[in-house]
Amino acid sequence: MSGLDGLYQELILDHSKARDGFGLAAEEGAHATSHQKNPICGDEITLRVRVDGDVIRDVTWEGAGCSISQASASMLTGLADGLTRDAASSLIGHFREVLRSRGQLELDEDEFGDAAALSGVSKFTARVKCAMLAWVALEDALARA
Amino acid sequence: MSGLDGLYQELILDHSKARDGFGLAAEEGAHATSHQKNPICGDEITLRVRVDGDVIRDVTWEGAGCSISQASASMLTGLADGLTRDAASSLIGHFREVLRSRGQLELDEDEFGDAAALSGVSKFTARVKCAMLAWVALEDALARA
Amino acid sequence: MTSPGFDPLRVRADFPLLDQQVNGYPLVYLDSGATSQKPRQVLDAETDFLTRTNAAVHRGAHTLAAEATELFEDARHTVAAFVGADEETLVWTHGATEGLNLVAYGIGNASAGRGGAASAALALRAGDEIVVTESEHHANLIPWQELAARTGARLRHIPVHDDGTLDLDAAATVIGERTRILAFPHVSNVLGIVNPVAELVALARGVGALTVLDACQSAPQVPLDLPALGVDLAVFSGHKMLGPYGIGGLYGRREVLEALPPFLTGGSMITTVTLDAADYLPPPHRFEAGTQPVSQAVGLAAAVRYLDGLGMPAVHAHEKLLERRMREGLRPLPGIRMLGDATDAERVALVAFEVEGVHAHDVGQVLDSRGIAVRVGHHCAQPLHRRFGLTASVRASASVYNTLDDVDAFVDAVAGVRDYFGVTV
Amino acid sequence: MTSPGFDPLRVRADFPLLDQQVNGYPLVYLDSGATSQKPRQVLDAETDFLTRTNAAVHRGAHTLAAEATELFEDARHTVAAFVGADEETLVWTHGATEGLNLVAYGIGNASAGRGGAASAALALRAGDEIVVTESEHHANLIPWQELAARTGARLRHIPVHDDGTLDLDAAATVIGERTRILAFPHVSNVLGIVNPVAELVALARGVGALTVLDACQSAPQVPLDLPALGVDLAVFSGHKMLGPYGIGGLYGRREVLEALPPFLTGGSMITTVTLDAADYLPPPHRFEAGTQPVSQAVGLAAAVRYLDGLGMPAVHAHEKLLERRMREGLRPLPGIRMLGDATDAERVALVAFEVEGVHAHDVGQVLDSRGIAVRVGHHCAQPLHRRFGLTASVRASASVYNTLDDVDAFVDAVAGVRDYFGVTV
Ligand SMILES: Cc1ncc(COP(=O)(O)O)c(C=O)c1O
Ligand SMILES: Cc1ncc(COP(=O)(O)O)c(C=O)c1O
Repeated sequence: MSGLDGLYQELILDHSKARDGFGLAAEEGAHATSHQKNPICGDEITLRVRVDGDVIRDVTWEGAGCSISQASASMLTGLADGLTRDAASSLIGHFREVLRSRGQLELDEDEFGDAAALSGVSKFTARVKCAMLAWVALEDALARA
Repeated sequence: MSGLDGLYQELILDHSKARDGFGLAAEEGAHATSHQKNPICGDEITLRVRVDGDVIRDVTWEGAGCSISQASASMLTGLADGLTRDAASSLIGHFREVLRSRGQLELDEDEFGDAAALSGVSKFTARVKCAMLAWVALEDALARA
Repeated sequence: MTSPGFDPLRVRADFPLLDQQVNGYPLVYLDSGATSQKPRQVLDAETDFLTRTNAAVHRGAHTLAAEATELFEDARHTVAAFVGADEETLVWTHGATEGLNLVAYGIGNASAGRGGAASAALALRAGDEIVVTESEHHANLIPWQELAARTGARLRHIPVHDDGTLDLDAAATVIGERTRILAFPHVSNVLGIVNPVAELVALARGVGALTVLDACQSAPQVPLDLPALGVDLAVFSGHKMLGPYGIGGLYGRREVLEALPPFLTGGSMITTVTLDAADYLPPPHRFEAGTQPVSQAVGLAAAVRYLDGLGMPAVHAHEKLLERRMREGLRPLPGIRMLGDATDAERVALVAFEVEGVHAHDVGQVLDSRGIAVRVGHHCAQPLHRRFGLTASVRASASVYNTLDDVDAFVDAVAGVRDYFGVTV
Repeated sequence: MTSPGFDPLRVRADFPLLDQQVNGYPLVYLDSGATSQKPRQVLDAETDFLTRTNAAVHRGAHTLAAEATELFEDARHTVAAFVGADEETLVWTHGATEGLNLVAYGIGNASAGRGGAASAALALRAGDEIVVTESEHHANLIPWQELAARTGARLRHIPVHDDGTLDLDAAATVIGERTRILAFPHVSNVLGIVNPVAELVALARGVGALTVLDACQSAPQVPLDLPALGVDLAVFSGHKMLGPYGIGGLYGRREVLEALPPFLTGGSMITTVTLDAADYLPPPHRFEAGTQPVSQAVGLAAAVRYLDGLGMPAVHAHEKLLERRMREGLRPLPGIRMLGDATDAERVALVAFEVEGVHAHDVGQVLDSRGIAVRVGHHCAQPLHRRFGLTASVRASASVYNTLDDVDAFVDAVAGVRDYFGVTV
């Protein structure tokens, strides 16, 4: 199961259980919410952020999905907190690029922290959407905020 | 052009020009008319008969079509005149059977007269509809008479 | 038609795709409910046609065109016979989805006054009801939703019991005087249970409703005699029954097809066309506008000849064997819930299940790492998954080329899934 | 993309079907306007896919399914690029007829209030007008007749001059404030003349009408850049451009596809489905309900790669050569009338003609006896034939694999026809 272990790294399985940020915060202050769905498997996520001036605060989310999508949302939660809009949008862009690279690119640990463990997903094209779900929700929420 | 000559026998080419019965009779007495169409080539025929008691009289027709369809209508004109309904319907049934036989069966000269020359058509499946057109019209007209 | 059975390993040898390794393991293909693999015989039939006889059918008079037309119509005869039908009652479609849309749009056109007096009996009015089941594939649900929205008809449904069988008591209440159409699957693509067609047809007949059978999942596995089943209309897809993509069949009772206005319009379905209006051919050609999937029809004929060669009763027996092995293998495993596990139902070789604590995608991934191809997701049946409290499940579905070893490898892999993800509850 | 040209004999060697005798003569296939033959490369691409990668696309997560999905979407990219389009603007259809019906029914659904506010701009009302040409193939005529009948819109047409060109003066009058849709062929399948797209699009744009281009006969022969042509929607068929049956494309401008409600409904075109209602995906998937013709998409991609390998400018040049030889060969023959013989028009390699005194069927039969396959009949264009006072004509149409020798054999056979039937006038 070496290919499999490349996908399901320890960190991913841990995050998929810990689910940082799980449980939507109440809607108060300057916040924005996005609902995203993967039509193939029916997985859904609702993600909410508060935007304090130009800075992202309090990322929370709710939703059901596979371990990859849950871990990815959990990892994004800590990573996004405190970023400016610009920094977040460049982070998302970079994440997308690597995940679509079919194993050609790697996520940098300095930039992505725990989420760097998601590099392996890019070799599993059918799972890229799972890993992207929360990130697309953040992108969409920021566009609405 | 031996295959071709098997199709276009002298008699057929003659009939396709002579066109016995061409020109629809006026509608009078106990008559019946049928309009038939070959949707593939757009060929059409309108055929009219007078039915005198149980006996077919005055077969006339009009229409445009290929030499096979015109010759076949011309040949049928003489053949049908004077037949009883039953005799006509058995003639038509027999004609259909031979034409659909893909060259396995032959039209009997005693029964079919000049029309026996149409035997060759049965080997050309795409042309069977052309030869049948007038006969289907007669069948339909009798059903309406 | 009776057969002493067949050797699945010999059958397997006819399917070139199956002879490969996936992720270092021999491929175990258990996704035939989505699309089946195709035997050499089908590929060869298509290639032969395309390299020898290919030409436009029903349109040309030259030698190739005449030969192609014959092969095309022979294919219709062969496929019609496979489902017990006359060739004039078999319409070629591009698949079951198109077949169901053809019926729904045809009725919609009748409701809009098209087709004249002959079609008036099929027209729907506000207040009329269309009945489906809770187990519908989206293909046999959304076309009816859209038809209801366009005509003002109401869409109702027959619920499914916890064990996966249809609630026939509820059916008897839901189907009533206002019911004009009853559409249901012969076999649901999630539950795998053969539905009681006779009972449902009797209920529909009692109120004069039209019956539409989705035979997608039964056609590859159950000997079919559609006229004997008594349904008015039925659809199936070639690619699920060893045939090519892009070809399927719509069976219809003669009177029903005759009353139905056309759906797709264009070439080869007309008699006379002016710039203002067109007259239409009788069935089946009325429903076959434009260039047909000719080589695919020839391929599908080869597929049903292949199935007939095995013998459909033998195929059905083989599938039952696989199905029992699957269910008996899964049942003792901790944390496995099969969807619709009614014990005495007649079934095809298809099982959908949940692994508690592990998402279906993750289950599928573990199986894939051992070369086992199953389907994960909602299988185009979201309402049914919702009814079982799920958004997704894992589905294993077998065909003639699967062996008991395939099933055992699958069960063995499923047994290890919860451990892999450290789920113990 | 410029090419020094190609050797049609080498090309011909790629088409196994062409290497046969018909009625004792080498086959001269001049019926490509009806359906083209397919090169080895296309057959191999499909067989490779079906024997190695075949699995359900956009539905599975296992290895084969992921690979199949990639090949399927790569094919979309390749075919879209061939017509100058982005992949998101290319919808797979089963052929041009389905594509035109998709557009007509989509607009019909918008007119019935489906698709909500986003689609309202596409809705037709009584008094609105749809404009086609007198040269339409039935596939680009009857769907509009039916749409007009369902919505109360009026169908009008642009007439054709004796020389086969469109009457642009009349077009400027027919297309007016009430015109909502202008549908026309890039190249008529009877006249072979490339219509002035820019002029027609300008007229339609001037009144805010939607333009729908039937590119069936141009796609195989003319380098295409659909976005540059400025049309809103366009259709083509794979089987006419060296590809498989049962696959085609609908190109649409992004905004137009986004506004269009779905046509066929079912699996794989939805986001959320309840028993009562469904939400739909954005284009192109919104229009691709049910299992798609996957291997055929892969085959069509191979076909356009084959054409691109020859170079479309070179293909076009080759076809022009054949076309000129045909017309120059036929013109001096006594009793031959070509349909739409405008001398300075741009054309594809397709000529329809009448042999005075001999019915088209009989002409076709004589040609067939010499191994020459042409089409006879109305070619699904009855109104155009009526306009020229005919019910049927003979049509010769060439493709990349035809040679000047093929054309000469054809002309020679036509020259003998009137003699054979003893027509001298
Ligand atoms: C029960 C059922 N109905 C309908 C369909 C739709 O068939 P297709 O996608 O071939 O049109 C399927 C398969 O996806 C099915 O399993
Ligand atoms: C100009 C034109 N439009 C439409 C069609 C219809 O194409 P298809 O039959 O492939 O749907 C054809 C071919 O028959 C054609 O030549």
